[in-house]
Amino acid sequence: MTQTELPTSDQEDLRLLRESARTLFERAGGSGRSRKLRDSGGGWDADMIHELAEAGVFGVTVPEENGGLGMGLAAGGVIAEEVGRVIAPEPVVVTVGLSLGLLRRLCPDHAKMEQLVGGETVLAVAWQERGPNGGPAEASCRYADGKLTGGKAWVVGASSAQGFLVVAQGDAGPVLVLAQAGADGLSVDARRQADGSAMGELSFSGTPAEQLASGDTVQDALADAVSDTTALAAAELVGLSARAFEITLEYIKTREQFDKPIGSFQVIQHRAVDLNVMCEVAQSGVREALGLMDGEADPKVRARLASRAKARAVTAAKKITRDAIQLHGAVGYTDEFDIGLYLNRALVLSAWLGDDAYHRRLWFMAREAEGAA
Amino acid sequence: MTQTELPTSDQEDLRLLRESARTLFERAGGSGRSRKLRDSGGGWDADMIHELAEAGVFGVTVPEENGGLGMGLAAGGVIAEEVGRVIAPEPVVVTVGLSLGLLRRLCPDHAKMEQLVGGETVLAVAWQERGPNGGPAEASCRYADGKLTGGKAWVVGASSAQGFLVVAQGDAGPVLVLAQAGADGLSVDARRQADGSAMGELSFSGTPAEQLASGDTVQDALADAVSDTTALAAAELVGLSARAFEITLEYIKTREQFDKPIGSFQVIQHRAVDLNVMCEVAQSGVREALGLMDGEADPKVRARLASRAKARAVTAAKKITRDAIQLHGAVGYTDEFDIGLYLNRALVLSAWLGDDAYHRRLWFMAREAEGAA
Amino acid sequence: MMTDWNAMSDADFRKEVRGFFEAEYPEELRNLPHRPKFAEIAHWHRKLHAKGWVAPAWPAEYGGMGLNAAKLLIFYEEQQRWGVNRGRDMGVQMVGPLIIKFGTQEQKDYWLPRILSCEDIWCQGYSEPGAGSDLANLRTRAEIDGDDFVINGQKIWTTMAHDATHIFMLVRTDPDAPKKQQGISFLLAPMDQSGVEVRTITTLSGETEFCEVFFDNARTPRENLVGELNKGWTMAKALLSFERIFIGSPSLAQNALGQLESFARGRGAFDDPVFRDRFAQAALDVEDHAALYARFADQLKRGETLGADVSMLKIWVTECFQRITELMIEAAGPDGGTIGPLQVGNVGVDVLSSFYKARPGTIYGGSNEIQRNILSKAVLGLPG
Amino acid sequence: MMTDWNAMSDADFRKEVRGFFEAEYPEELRNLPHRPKFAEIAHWHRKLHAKGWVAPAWPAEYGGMGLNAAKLLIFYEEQQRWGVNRGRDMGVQMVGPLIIKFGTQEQKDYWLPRILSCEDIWCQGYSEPGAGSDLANLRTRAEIDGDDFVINGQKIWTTMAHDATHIFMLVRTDPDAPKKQQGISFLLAPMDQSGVEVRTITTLSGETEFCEVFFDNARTPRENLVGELNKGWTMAKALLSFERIFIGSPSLAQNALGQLESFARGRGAFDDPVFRDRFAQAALDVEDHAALYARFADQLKRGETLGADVSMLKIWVTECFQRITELMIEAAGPDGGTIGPLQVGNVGVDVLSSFYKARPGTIYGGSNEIQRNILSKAVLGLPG
Repeated sequence: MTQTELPTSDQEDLRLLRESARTLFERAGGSGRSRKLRDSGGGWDADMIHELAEAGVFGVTVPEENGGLGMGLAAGGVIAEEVGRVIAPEPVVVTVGLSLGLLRRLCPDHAKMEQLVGGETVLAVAWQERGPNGGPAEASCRYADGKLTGGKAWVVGASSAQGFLVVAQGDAGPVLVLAQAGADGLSVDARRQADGSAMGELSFSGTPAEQLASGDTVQDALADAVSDTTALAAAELVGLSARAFEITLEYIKTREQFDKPIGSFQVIQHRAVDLNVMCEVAQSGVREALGLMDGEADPKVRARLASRAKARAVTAAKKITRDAIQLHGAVGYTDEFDIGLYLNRALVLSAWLGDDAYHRRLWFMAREAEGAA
Repeated sequence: MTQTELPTSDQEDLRLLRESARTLFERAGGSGRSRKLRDSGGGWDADMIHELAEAGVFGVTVPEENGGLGMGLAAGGVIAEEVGRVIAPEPVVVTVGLSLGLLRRLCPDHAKMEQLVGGETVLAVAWQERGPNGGPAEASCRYADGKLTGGKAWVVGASSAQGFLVVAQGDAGPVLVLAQAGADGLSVDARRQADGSAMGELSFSGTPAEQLASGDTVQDALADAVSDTTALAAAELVGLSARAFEITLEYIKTREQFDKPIGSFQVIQHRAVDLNVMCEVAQSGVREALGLMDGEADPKVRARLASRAKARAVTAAKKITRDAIQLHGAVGYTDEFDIGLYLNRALVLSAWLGDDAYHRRLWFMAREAEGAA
Repeated sequence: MMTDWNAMSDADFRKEVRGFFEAEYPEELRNLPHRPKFAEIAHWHRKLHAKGWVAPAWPAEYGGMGLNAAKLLIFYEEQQRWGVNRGRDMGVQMVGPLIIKFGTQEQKDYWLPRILSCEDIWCQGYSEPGAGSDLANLRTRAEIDGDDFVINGQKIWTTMAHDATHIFMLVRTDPDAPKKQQGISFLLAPMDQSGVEVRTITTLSGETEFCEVFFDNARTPRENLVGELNKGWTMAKALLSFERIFIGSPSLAQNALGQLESFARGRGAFDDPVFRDRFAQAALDVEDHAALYARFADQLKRGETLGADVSMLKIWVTECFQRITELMIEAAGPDGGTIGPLQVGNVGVDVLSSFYKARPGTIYGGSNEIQRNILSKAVLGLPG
Repeated sequence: MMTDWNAMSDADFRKEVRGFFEAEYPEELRNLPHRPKFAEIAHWHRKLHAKGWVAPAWPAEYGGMGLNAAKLLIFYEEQQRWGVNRGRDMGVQMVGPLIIKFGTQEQKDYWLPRILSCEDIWCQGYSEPGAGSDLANLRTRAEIDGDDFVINGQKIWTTMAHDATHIFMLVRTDPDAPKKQQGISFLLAPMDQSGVEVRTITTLSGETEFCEVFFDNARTPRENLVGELNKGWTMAKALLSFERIFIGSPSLAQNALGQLESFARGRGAFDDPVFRDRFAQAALDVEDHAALYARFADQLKRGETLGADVSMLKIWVTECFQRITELMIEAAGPDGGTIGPLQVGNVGVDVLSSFYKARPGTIYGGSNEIQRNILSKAVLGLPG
């Protein structure tokens, strides 16, 4: 029944990790800091990257022998929740889930591992491609003779990254290569997102890149890293939702209309209860899914669990942030109140790596495949 | 914009028709009469059939030269709404939509027309078949040498009808034939429905039957009659929903908890408002659809309009009757209050001829086909 | 000597319980779709009684198993897993704990063994026509007359009263108390007397498990007062604390989901991607609810007291259960209005019966509206 | 002489209006995604003015078209159909009717022509930080001082105040009135004075159409009081009656649906049956809403007064509009968080902007919660 039941010592570790991450973000200014970064044009704060690295955040799932904390995805989720609570723009989930997710599986001894864990560099990961109708398409970006040709889409943090991990088609199957920001023949078309962040479309014409790994293991590692990232994004949404709910609860306790707090109206109360229940279900479901992923080796099962997490987290975050705007009334529609920042961040995180309907479809298909196997 | 705008004289005709149908049903005992019939084992009241016939109900859409009122589907909808309001078990929609819908298109001079319009006989229509997994299947019931072989499913009113209009495969394409109740080799397996009515599965082994029509016109007439019936069933659900809402509104005004009417609690009020809005949208949408069907000759467009009507009506009726039970609290769950009868009738009418999800699918496909044409 | 179940490991204990149910519980009684009369399950009850397992939560000294919270959850989980009927357990679940906590030694000595043996079969007289969500609004009066209380009034929604020998009830003993929660007492009364009349209530599905009970100068001896006079309300509330997690247990929804899945598969409903999506929503709603349930269950197992927030389990799961049964109706297509089992493969699934069964969950046990009121104030701290 | 538009057949009138818009309305202003400043639409306004069509609802004697309800609806329907911007119409829609109904002859002579010519551009000062859903709770004071009113306080959500020359406002003129709906007056005031400060409010989408307006001993001549002193509340309510159907018009949702359909088609979202089902739901929600809207419009055309039940249009359509834009986000898949137009075929669809645009509908113009309160009492007759 309670498959996620952890030994008490592990639970205690997670509690400490949560506390230290929360303290770190709150000291740095909480969501106010995130607002300032957005107002100054997006991107992230280099000092914060270093602080996070010092706290071990980026290496949370990296084995201790590679300089990480050697904890699991559940621990990564704890950190992601805290990132979500303050809508921090730093690429924690991308780094933990994708960049390090790929490197630790494919080339754990590469120097970039240490640099990423240590916050000395930030890489963006380019693995998806856009088709003619604007949606995702089969990969066609090629790597040959040390050079990349083609394009990649939906690269998170493309404007600020110091380099790109690119999954491309090599002569003998898939490869993982590293291209430097500003390399020859590399152009980055960055589109601003609702939360102020930049999502990039890359195009390569003979861009030099270093090969890090090749063969089917690249696809396998990518699939598993995407599962991790999807689950971590779900955790980030859970933290975001929880905080958005708290902010809203506080607001309806103080905002008065008709000479009483709007939170004294039964309709508002019941809506708040429903959001609260939604938050708690999402938190429990997502935490359980991440915990189960830690104990699971089969990548297909891990993918199903990640889809479970993201489906739930997106459903909850959409509902909570949208209702939060309504409960705030007119001020919710302004940029002056933080709640709008949460809505905007939720829009971005929900769209990234697939929304709830998408992941319900994957979840069902995975479940059917397991049943048939 | 207001495509359904009827000439004032037609609107007045419909108003009078509505009034006379309502008076007729109310005088006969309203929903109380329906409850008694259910308690005595289902079926309908022969006297009521005669009264309805005298009021012209069955012939509402039959041309005047065939003894009908010569009105349109909109008028049929008015009557169906009134049937729904008192959850009358008499087969008004089946007779108007299916039995007479087939006969008036295929053999308007057949003697059964007059008998049906005059309430002297009631026929059930057997046109669907059940496949091996329990769902609908391709037709395989055959008619040859004056005899039927095979089976039919989901025959409404199978236990009480005096005969069956059967759509079967003849030697040269589809045929419409008439088999008498109790004919040789005919067995009826009747399953009781939630509302106390009987739904029959027929099986024929060399059952004698009279051929009424043959050829592709049979399929065309069937499709169009099914559209009519679907739209009329939607109207019946609209009437049912409106009355279920009225009953519930009355209840929450009088039922007290915590020393005040439960209808004074804001949460209950808003829910009542939502049900009310749902009722009104359904009524307008369904009436508009039926009105448009009257002015439309293309059977595909008529089918789309019927799907629009049924999709809306089922969505509304499900929501309204289920919420009505909740608003009634514990007594809503008993058979002592009428609201349960409305829930049960809504279950049957929703399942019959396809529910909302089913009709949304048909609607979308029809719309795409029109767009492509 | 008595076994000290709590000393066993959880795994061993689960194995023990599972083994007993699997070996001894009659196949024909698994997942009974209705509430049985006692006669129907008497044979099983006798087996349980012989084993000493009738009252898992009661202290051993009173004939119970004396399970702690962790073991108790395991016991119930296994019971649900195997589809073991809970029997006529109002005596064990409600009256017994009440007497153990508030009763006199004489009351304990007399009533507890009779509960365990099912010599007495109990029903619960709480709700009244004017006291549903507002339970404290009850009007059934009990007045002292010599050695007896004389009872007048009416109870309603009394589950299986027509198959009970006794009723435990909340009655108004001081009509002049300043607040309606005061002046209420807890009485035990025999059903077999001329002043008590039972009428079954037919539900909209045609079932007759609920009853009305009319009291017309019915009598019960004064010694059948449990606890202090006029303090019944507080006692009744105290009884509910451990119950609150069970009313939010995922089992009903999980069972319904399993039924939905096999039905939908048999009927080919999974060919429709729209249906698949809605099934996935429902299934994930149940999975994630179970995760939340596990969190509360862990609290119990750690010996913590559950807060008012546990009510969220009930809100979520009862509504989820309803949606699942609504999907069954949808999957049934043109058979969605048909009473009785619908054939899929070799088994019959009664979709309408499941649909009906899911209805009362949002109404009884504190309607979901009441639960939301409670959460709003007690958990979210909203005013007014 | 003036044309008597009402004497024309509906069809002829519609043709006339349609023809003018199609021929004269600048292509680049069709379906403007933002509220324009006056300069942006001045050219079009001059055309309208020359045609005498600035104020369709005003009586001809004041320079309006004098349309009856039926013709007015046609005018607006065609305006929406062709994506004609309503311009800076607060003067025409709100101030003009107010002055026509309650103003003095001097006020009419002075203000009305300036409204038609847009020499004065008006904004509406109703809402205040403490007076949103509870509009009557307003605190902005106006006190008589010699020949002027002196105004102190703050207005908020004042649309386009930064591009207005005048404000019409509800102010408190008797703070001691026994009910808060009393003691409110209707004032006209110039914006271009030192006592008035305007700050734009940035919305969560980055737009700056809304403003805060601060009054610090701002002045307006006493003759700018419209109607009786302290009777402003009743006047403001009277103004809203005809407006109520427009706030529930299907046009925004219909336009969004069209946008959704072409976007979804271009993106291949219709390949997904789940998306198709949700699109069908939304499309049918709009169609059936339009049928209900037509019912109310028919009432108006028959010369009947609309009851409080017309509010249901607004509730339904604003929520429907939101769902449609949420589907756009879904159809955008991984681009769902991207600002600005997303390419489909040769056109760009700005899904986020549509999503944001749909948000305020359920909040402004009487939030949907307030509308439900009103319907509950005024239409359903529910107590309390």
